[in-house]
Amino acid sequence: MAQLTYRDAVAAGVAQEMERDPNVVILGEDIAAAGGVFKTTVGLLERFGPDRVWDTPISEQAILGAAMGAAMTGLRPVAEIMFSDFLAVCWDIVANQIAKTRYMSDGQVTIPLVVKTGNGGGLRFGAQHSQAVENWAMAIPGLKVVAPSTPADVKGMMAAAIRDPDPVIFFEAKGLYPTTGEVPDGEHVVPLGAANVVRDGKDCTVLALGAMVPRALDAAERLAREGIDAQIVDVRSLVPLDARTILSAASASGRVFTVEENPRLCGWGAEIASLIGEECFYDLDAPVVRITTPHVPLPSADVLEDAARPSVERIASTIAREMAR
Amino acid sequence: MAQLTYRDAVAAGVAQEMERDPNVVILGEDIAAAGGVFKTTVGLLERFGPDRVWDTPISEQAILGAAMGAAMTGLRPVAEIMFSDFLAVCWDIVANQIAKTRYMSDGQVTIPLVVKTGNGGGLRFGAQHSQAVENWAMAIPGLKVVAPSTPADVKGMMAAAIRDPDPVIFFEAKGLYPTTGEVPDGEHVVPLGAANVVRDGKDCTVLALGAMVPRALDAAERLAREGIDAQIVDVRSLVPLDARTILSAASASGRVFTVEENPRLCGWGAEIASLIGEECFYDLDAPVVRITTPHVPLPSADVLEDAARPSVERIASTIAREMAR
Amino acid sequence: MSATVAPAPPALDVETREALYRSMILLRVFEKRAHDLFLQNLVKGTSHLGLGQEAIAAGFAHAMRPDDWTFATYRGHNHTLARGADPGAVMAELLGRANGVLHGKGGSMHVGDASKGAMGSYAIIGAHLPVAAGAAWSAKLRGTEQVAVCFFGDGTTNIGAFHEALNLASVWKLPAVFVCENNLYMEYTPIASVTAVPNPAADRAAAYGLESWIVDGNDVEACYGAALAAYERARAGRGPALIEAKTYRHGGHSRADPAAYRPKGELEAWLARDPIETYRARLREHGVAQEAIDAFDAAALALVDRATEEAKNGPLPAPESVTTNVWADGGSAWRN
Amino acid sequence: MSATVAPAPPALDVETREALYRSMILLRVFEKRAHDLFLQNLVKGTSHLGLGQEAIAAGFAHAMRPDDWTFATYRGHNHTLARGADPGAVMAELLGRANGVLHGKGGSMHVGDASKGAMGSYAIIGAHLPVAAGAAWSAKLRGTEQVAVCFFGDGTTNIGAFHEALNLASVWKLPAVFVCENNLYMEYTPIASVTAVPNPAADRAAAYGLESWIVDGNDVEACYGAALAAYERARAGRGPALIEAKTYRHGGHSRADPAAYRPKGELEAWLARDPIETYRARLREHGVAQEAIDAFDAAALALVDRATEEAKNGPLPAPESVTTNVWADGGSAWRN
Ligand SMILES: Cc1ncc(C[n+]2csc(CCOP(=O)(O)OP(=O)(O)O)c2C)c(N)n1
Ligand SMILES: Cc1ncc(C[n+]2csc(CCOP(=O)(O)OP(=O)(O)O)c2C)c(N)n1
Ligand SMILES: [Mg+2]
Ligand SMILES: [Mg+2]
Repeated sequence: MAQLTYRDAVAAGVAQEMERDPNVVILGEDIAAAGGVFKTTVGLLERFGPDRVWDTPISEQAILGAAMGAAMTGLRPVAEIMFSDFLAVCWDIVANQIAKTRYMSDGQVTIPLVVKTGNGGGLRFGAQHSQAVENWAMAIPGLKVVAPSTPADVKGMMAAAIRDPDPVIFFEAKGLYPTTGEVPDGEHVVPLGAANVVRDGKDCTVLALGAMVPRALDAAERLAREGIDAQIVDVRSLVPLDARTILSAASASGRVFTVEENPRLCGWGAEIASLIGEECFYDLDAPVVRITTPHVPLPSADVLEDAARPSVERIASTIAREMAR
Repeated sequence: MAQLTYRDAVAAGVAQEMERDPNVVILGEDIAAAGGVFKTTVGLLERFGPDRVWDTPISEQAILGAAMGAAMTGLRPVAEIMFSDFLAVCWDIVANQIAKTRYMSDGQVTIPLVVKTGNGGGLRFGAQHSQAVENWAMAIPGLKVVAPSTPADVKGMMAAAIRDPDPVIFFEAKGLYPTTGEVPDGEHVVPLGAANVVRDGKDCTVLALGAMVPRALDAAERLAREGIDAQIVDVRSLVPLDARTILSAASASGRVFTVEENPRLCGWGAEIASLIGEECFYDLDAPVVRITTPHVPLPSADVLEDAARPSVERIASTIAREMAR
Repeated sequence: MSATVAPAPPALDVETREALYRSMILLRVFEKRAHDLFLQNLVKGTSHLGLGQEAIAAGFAHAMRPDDWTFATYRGHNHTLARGADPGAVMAELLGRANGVLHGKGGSMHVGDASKGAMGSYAIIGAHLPVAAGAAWSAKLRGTEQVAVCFFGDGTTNIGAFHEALNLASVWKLPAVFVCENNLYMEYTPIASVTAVPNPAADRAAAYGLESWIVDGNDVEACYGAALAAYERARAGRGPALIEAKTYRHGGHSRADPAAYRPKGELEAWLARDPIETYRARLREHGVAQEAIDAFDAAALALVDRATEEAKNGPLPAPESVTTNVWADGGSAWRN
Repeated sequence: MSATVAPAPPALDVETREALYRSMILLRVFEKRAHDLFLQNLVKGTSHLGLGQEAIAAGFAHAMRPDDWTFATYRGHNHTLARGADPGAVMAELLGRANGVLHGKGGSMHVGDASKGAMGSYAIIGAHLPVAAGAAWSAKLRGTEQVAVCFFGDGTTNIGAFHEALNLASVWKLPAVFVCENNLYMEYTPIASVTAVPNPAADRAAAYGLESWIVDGNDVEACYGAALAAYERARAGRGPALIEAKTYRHGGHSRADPAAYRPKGELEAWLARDPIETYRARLREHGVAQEAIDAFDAAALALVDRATEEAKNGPLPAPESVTTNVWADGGSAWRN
């Protein structure tokens, strides 16, 4: 097993698939010669050449339109949208074209592509470069949506996303790029649609995604010292959703918390909390509590950004308080 | 009281405010000379002249950018985005610029504008001209979001939206444009942020929005014949949300249903169901059940579109089945 | 800004001329029939007819290779049929039937037949230009010498996606041909009133390092010639073309539109330049017998009559199909 | 495509020349200091410096009326300061302090001071061009003869919002001046490699019915002259201008960027054309004493020193302020 950064795991996942399938190509702003603004595509140009690794103009609609047209005609493009905030400038291509064209044509065409994008806060980039928008994509029928939290999952789920015959929005947790972890040697693929119980615990179930997973794990350590044994579930895949794992965990513990980086309203946690409410109603001992960023744009100053996003401290204290009720 | 169509009530609300405040202007595609593709701006050009009623190119980013820049500098623009599906082509201006600029500047600027848009299905327009996307807007901090269901509310809430100092996304239910209703004579303003209990009932609470309100009312009549007395709440305003009315209704009946036109995942109902689950947990007698369009793009054929959107029949039978449990 | 005229067609043999005519007359009869069926309330939803614009669809399609790609707009019946899609299946789609070319999932605004290279109709302005660029990009990468041809209107030249697609296609030298059908109106608004240049597409070509080509969109041979020249350049790796075809729609923007905004006499003037009437005359000049022309007309009518019957007799889609074909596995499951 | 040179400045009096220099040197000293403070890890997040591009900010701002509007990008320190924003408040914003011009809410990429006409910095490429058009539209409707001036980079000319804003501004004859600061790179990518025309802005002007103006962005008087001419036309109701200013950034794209992608010698060549060094020489030619210049430099240094102290000593924002000023009522309540 090799130690890789989250950042390098992205390139490793893409490289593994480009090696395996000549139809895999990648395009985006500054991704070729420069290896990406977040250095998640380093080495791809050197290794696979300019016919498969393309620098683009600042034209997100053209980037994703090009990926869609190529996917409809035999390629398997990986398109980078540098910051997930920028999905807004090409949202029509994502939500109205890529997501719907297979259905509108009743299956005449398929659109196997991956949109990889740096998501979430923590870098003091302010309101237009820090959003966690997994819920934007989850709300759109026709999109698969994943958000890995470890280098191993990054590599393995990127591979699975590229092999998937449908469009996948691949959220990379910006704040986790420098983090490291073990990544299995050789070909590594982690199927989409599987949640991962990353910490066992009998007292309550904590559902977390992306950058919130390590925070939830840290919070669990604190809670353990207070005698609260929290189970942590890395949701990983929002669409397809591993409802089986999530619902059985919720039923077993009877106490559920979500930890969401998105602003309060209509987050992925609202969907899952409603689902749990519908299907585990009689097994719940208390309300499902959502721990989220307040419903505000993200501020830039470090003290403010830290106050806005769910912190280990807020996660732990919220859970402790609720469990004490 | 005059009888107005939903369609005419839009123009009536805009006209009332243009009469009152010279800073109110309106812009959009085909809205001036043609009176709008949905005829919701008929007569405004003739009455207020070309300096206040502007036809635009097919440039949604420019339309909303122009509205924003004008709002920042003293005007109160009303911008039409013909179909709410097209919000996707200008989503950056909506979600990243209009919604966030006041916060990012910590109040240096305010952005008093209204984005009016035809929303929802029923006209057999297919997947790119039929979406109900109130949840897209509800998920964005910094936006107020309303969706009236009657001509009276259309006129009154349009007036309130134009007077509101913050950006308001005003969803007009396309399918309701030809419907008629009583509209109070003289100046008429309906404050934002107030839900409306449109039918009293003790057995269960049904939360509906926009085009789903009349369907929920029809379903309630059917249910009444089966001995089920359903309370119908027209949510009307998603942001600000009248949580007080909604939560007290939920607590009182103990049985709650949402009727949502949006696809299943991350709808406005998911947020409200989670909120009810969190704050009325101990008052609920059964799970909150969401009645939505399945998580698919909307098909075009009449029989398919009718099968996809919540129908009176599906609303009534779902509620009856659940209440029988 | 001076716009140059697109290359003239080579001398055409009579078979080609007849083929161009047969294509146009089929589109004309089909669209008229579609209009009749609206009036009978058999066509559901909206529909945008290409009556008057047939020369562009016929000319540009006839110059294509079978494996070339067409990307059309909501005004896409002509372009889909011109690639050889089954008229019965297209008509059935307008009627929302299970035997529709999209089985009722897409409707009038999204018709297409990928098996014929008609890659679909796109109903949000501008979106399909980058998508067509993407298809051209894959042709270039795979070395297939296929061309992606994208049709759109004058009003579409003012939206951002147009700009991004043209620049990308030019920088990457993609085999993409962008055809602007300038019919003078964006919906109900005269294009000149919302556009900074007189020729919405041609006057922008230089902004993308492209030659500006204008072609008479009511002259099917001129369209065919411009297409041949553009496709040849594209296949040879010499990059994209942007072609502005001047034309006019005989009807309203959509079924809802009586087109009252037109200045008096405008329609009449353009009807006098009807692409089909004028081409009939030209065919006769070139020695095609009136009987032959009448036979083509009769054949088109017969085809559309049969298409109409197929559509009317088509079964309604099964409600269960609402939840099929979201995913490549044929289903729509979002959870286990 | 041939681009014309922007109108030359009128003969300038020495006060104007000194004012232009004082503005430039303040920006230069401020940005250098900001850079030092990064290295000391006092500046949070990222930051995009305008070192080398001061002549554009200074020249265009100095020609404005106090009630004109500036719309800037994430590379907006220069433009905000050039309108007279308090350097201490801007520096404090970079350090994330409560006395920051945005009280820490916005940070480096969003600095602005609406009270000075600096309407904010926008960090998503292209978005602020339509917004500037909107401000110009309101000036036109209210008859105030204000001008909206929008600054952006070469790479921004390839995004859709640029196209939509330029067309709208031209069709509506808005008093908007669009200034493209062509510094040869979009982040790390040479602009020529992703743009279909050699002059990304000037070669597109004709597509919007505009004259194409190119100005030496390292010559503050040339920028000032182009600004005067453009603003005058705009105030007179003669519509927008699109001006391409050729320049170069001395540093990397952002703090994260060592700018290793530059060809050898490129930076040196541009340093030899440094707008401030060259203008010092010109001032002396025009009879400004070295002592006077030194005094201006010293004054700028003193101002920035004080700004630095104010910033360093500024209090941290109160965590509660996270939930203020979403709405005009000062709060962020989404429910009752
Ligand atoms: C982004 C977007 N904005 C607006 C519309 C509504 N709309 C449909 S067709 C049309 C006019 C298009 O005009 P043009 O490009 O000239 O094509 P034509 O209809 O004349 O063929 C408009 C505004 C749309 N479909 N998409
Ligand atoms: C829509 C969008 N895409 C990409 C980015 C990332 N980005 C920030 S600055 C930049 C380069 C901009 O280049 P240019 O317009 O030349 O301005 P410069 O930075 O050179 O001043 C890019 C790609 C962004 N902020 N917004
Ligand atoms: Mg047109
Ligand atoms: Mg640049």
